[in-house]
Amino acid sequence: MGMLEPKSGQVGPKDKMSFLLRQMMRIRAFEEKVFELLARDILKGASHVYAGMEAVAVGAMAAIEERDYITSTHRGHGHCVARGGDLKLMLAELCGKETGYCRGRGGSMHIADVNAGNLGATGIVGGNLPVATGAALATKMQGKDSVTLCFFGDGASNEGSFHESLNMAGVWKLPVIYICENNLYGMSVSVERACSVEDIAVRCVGYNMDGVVVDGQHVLDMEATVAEAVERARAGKGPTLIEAKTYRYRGHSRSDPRAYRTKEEEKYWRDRDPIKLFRQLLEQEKVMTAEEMDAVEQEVDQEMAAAEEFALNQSEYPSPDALYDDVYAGWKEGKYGLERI
Amino acid sequence: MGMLEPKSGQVGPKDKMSFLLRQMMRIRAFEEKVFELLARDILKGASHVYAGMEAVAVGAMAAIEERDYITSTHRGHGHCVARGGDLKLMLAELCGKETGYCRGRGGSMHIADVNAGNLGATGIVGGNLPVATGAALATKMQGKDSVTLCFFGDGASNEGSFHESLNMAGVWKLPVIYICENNLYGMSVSVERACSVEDIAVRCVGYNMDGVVVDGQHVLDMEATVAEAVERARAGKGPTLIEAKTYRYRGHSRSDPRAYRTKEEEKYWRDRDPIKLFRQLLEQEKVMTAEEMDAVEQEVDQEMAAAEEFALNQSEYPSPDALYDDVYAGWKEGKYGLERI
Amino acid sequence: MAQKFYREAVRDALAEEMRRDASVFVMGEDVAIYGGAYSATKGLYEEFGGERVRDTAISEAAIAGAAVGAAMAGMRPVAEIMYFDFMTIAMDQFVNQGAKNRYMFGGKTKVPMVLRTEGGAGRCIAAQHSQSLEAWFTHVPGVFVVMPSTPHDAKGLLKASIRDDNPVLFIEHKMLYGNKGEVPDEDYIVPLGQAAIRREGKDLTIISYSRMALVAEEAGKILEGEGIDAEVIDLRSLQPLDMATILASVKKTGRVLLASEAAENTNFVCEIAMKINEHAFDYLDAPMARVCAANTPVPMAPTLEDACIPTAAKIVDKARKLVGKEL
Amino acid sequence: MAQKFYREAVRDALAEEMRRDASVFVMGEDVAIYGGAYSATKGLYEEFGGERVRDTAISEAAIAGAAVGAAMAGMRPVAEIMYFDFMTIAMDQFVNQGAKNRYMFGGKTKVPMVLRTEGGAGRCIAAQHSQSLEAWFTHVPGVFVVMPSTPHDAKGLLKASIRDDNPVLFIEHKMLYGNKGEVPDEDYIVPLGQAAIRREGKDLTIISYSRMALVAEEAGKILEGEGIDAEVIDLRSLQPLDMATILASVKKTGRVLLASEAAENTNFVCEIAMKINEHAFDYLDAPMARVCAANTPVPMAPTLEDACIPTAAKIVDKARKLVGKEL
Ligand SMILES: Cc1ncc(C[n+]2csc(CCOP(=O)(O)OP(=O)(O)O)c2C)c(N)n1
Ligand SMILES: Cc1ncc(C[n+]2csc(CCOP(=O)(O)OP(=O)(O)O)c2C)c(N)n1
Ligand SMILES: [Mg+2]
Ligand SMILES: [Mg+2]
Repeated sequence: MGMLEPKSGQVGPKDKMSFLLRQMMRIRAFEEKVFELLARDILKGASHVYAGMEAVAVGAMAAIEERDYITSTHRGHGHCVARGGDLKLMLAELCGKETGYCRGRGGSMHIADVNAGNLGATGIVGGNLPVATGAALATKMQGKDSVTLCFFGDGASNEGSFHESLNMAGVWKLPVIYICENNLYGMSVSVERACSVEDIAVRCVGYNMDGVVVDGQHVLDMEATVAEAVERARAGKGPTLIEAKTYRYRGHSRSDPRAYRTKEEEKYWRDRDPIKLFRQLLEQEKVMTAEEMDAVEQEVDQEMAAAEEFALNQSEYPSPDALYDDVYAGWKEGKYGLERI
Repeated sequence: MGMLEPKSGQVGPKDKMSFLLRQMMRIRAFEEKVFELLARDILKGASHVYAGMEAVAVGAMAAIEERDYITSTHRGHGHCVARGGDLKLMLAELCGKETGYCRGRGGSMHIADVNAGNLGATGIVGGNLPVATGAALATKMQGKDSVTLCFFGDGASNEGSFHESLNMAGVWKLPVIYICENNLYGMSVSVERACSVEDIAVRCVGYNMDGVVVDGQHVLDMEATVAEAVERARAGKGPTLIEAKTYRYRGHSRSDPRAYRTKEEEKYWRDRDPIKLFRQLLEQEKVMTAEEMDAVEQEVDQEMAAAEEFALNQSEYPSPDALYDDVYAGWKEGKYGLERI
Repeated sequence: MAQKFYREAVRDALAEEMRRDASVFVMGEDVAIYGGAYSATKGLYEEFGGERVRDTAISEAAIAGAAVGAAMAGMRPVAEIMYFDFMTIAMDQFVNQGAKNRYMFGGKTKVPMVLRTEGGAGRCIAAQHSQSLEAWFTHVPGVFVVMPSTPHDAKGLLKASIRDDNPVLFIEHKMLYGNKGEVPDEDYIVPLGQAAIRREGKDLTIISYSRMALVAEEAGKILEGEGIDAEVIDLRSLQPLDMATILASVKKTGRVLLASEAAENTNFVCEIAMKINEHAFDYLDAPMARVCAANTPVPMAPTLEDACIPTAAKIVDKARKLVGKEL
Repeated sequence: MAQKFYREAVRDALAEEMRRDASVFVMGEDVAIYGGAYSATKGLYEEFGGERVRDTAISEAAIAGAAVGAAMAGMRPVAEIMYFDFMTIAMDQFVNQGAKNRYMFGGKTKVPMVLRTEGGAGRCIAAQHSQSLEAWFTHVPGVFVVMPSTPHDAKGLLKASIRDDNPVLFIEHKMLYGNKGEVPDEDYIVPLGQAAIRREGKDLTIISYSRMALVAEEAGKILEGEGIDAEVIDLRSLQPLDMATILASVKKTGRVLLASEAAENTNFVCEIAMKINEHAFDYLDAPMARVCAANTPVPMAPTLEDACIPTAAKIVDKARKLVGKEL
């Protein structure tokens, strides 16, 4: 147990490569639209956009199956798309519409698709590490060979919930893969100033589990590295802590001037854009032509336009009368308090 | 930064050696008396006794000065004695008498002597790790060269507060020494079954700080190892995580049958009794004779007898009228609620 | 019907539900080999083994959060938080994730979990091991709060809680584990949200729960000797709350005395008083009175702990004033 | 007197106290370079530097606990918990250590610290970023709870909180930071435990705090137009609580309406109602009424968030019923 080398992934069949590219493009298109709607104040609330980090979610998700679970974060749109999310239902949710994934109750920070194995986003940094650990415990006790992917940020790795969860998973050898999306910053505080270690993955040593640092901008390396951890987990060999080095292009919120980082740093990462890198690879390996990839992008743009039309113009806000729906399962609000349904 | 070798301590001047022996004997005498009073149901409440672990507190305390702070645990009698506690005031506190260190408000789990730099025991496992970290932050900001010793157990090292505290101290290079008293068990759960690592000190790697495992049964090694960490801390080189391997002789509570451990294991540790080991060393190194050491023990027994007389027979319970004292500083309970004093 | 200890009733409820339903399991600190700090899980490890009776590390946040995740993934965890006071460490997981996930996710998930804990004073173990914090949780939409006072109710309510599809905070009382009482031999539940009238009376209504409900009953007997006829209600579950029973009694007696072992300020009984004021104001013949713990941390010294916590004598005294029959 | 934003008032209070007293310092998530999630610490880092204005990791338990330890060691920390909802992670440190250490240690220490946080709904940021949890803390002996509604009070109360020797939970409101108001130029404090009468009236007393106090004032104006003369009280601090002002008003009007943005069940206003019932029952001409947030997690959708949270219209409506003048 200890630090492992990341795996480097090889290009595979065209249809799969094209799918990975499409998924990254779908996230990018969604997030750029979200950012635009936020700027135009059409979107209410807070949205944390995933643009720049697409390869992490798409690569990781490519390594798991339908029967597996994921838990997400406040920056959860990318996870939801990569897990098979429908852009229509997602944008509707961000708009707080009844047609959204959570009927407009959750919004951006609580987007979930439990039936698809996405146990949901949380607005609490580090809030889902114990939840993911419990989901992995459940599948283990149920005798399934499912795994749970637990996404969280570099900042979350300083919460007590990180420590308690990894210790529990380490002791019980649970089939959970902790994927730390290290995008170098919390909100404004850099890893350097908030975190006592440079590579969060080294913390694996404290839990007797394997750890690995992977370049989060390379979707195929991401997939290969997660796949290896998934294999270990399914084989009963326990959890892994994977740290993906990545970057978020946008400020933390619409009002964030990004005073805590430099233009140079931003340029360095833009030059390592995960979509650009993947396009170069596919072209160079002659898997897809530029035209073919542009065509995918156009289809994605159309899908996004349709999603916008659906969420903004074809969807209604929830009725105020539905306020008390689903606070409890099997109970409803009555004259003096709760009553059985 | 990483794992260091423990220091081995050499015998020193007779008066100092005699003092260390006396301190360990005082703790032992106190704890044996406490256990007896618990068994006879004269002591109310819960008391967690330190017998078997004396060298840890006495050795550590020998490495610090008056200007330094300590934080203690639910098993805090040993820390209090070693920090210079008066057995009279301690036993009176355990009995809930007005003459006790905390006027009987705290009892065993909250014994404190703030004026002597003992920031107190806590009943919350892991509860004082952030507090100690804050005390170290304070002295650093005040420009003092004080250090803070933070005692906690192996079980506490699995609480989130451990992680958050060590990360904070690591980032800010605080003058705090985290001393994990690994006595192999939480309440009934062994380190093996609760903790993902065998040596808790290896967790230092996750906080970019030094860590060291020391034999907690050897008071001089304990002192030397802590002294080295204190030196680093005073020099601004930051925190250290020290793990002292030790053992508690008694069950966790008066009713604990100790079904979770073997008689052999208990014997193994009784054979490595810290007082016995130190007596052997002092005799062999011709620092003190058996007679001299017996004499110390007799003085301690007399001191303990006087403390018992004081706590049980010469001390009163607090008056019920004092119930509201000291809930707030500068405010008292009035007709409709709080009023300024 | 057999006589059982409160702690046995809890244990039997767990054992029976674990036999009934393979998705029910137990986890917590020292719940397996040790059988629980108050022996409420004794024997489960021997019967069900370490897979379904899990000793955990001392990690309250992970215990509560893992229960949330396991529940969302199809299990019915019964997790133990050894002392109510330690819920402070599990708050985010229980309150922000467990209580809200169903609602935030538009009703597309449920979180069928029970957090068992144990509260109350009486053992001289001071401020961090004697708290009664139920008022925090009745203030959190999405969770249930259950506080049994008898072995019968402990078993019946725990079984009901395990079968319910919502997160339940099940709060036992450290001074009740050694109490004995009648417990039916056959399978039964006590439905959530049904108060029990412990004694009928016409002069005043004493409303309480958990150990204080027993103290209130004791007070009722003393009052009877003085010719004061008190009706004593044991809420049993604070959320859902049985207002129908409360209002019927208040409309009969016109006088209300509320008793709780939690600190007075913002005590849960204030919610009951507010509701009585809203729904039965015209029936009140006197101001509602309360007997709660003092607004202090719970002190260790026996003299102070007694002064801090409600007793039968304090309830009797308030009751006399309430009916205008001071001695 | 200058017009200042609420957020500036908070910032100025911090800056002035830091200049006055070298033991005062600020720490929290994104409080330094970023100036705080709601810009309430903007400029402090530039003036005082990184030693006294400390960005921390995302570690709420360590933030609150380090403040406790630093306070016991002679400093006066002002720590920030970015959202009230995240206090769930700091509960043990604040409630079990910070609130109790002085009492448990027999008065031999004090814990002069302020935890600043920010609560309330209104931004469509859903159930984990919109809570009002003050009722949890008024239930905890040993801490103060302060909730200013105006820039004037935000500054004066924060300065008073920093100078007080007890742990203070200072709760700002996310929807108030952009409000402007008169703030004296000279040094001043608003003493803890003094309510403000925002408007005098004789028909009913509306009691509220934080943003709802402003909404209540607005309701008062609307009611005036209908010939209903409401007295509006802004509590400003919930603990210590100014019962004298409340009782005087209730004895005058005989009618009480309580407004809070927190969930209704076990809301802090129930404590006020209980106290009024205890001390002014005979002056009440009608049942006390309350307007609180619904007993649901706060939903994200604007239509639902509006339905969940009290508004001037809802207060006006209740007030009409209370005085028996329904339209
Ligand atoms: C418990 C908690 N503390 C603080 C916040 C406020 N907050 C929201 S996102 C964020 C930064 C999180 O950083 P990281 O975990 O690295 O995720 P990233 O945003 O970089 O993806 C913070 C501090 C929160 N939502 N929850
Ligand atoms: C937060 C918390 N959880 C659980 C407990 C109950 N408890 C008291 S002592 C103890 C064992 C602590 O083990 P360790 O930290 O190794 O200290 P030791 O008792 O071995 O000295 C437990 C679980 C507690 N007091 N606080
Ligand atoms: Mg980050
Ligand atoms: Mg131990």
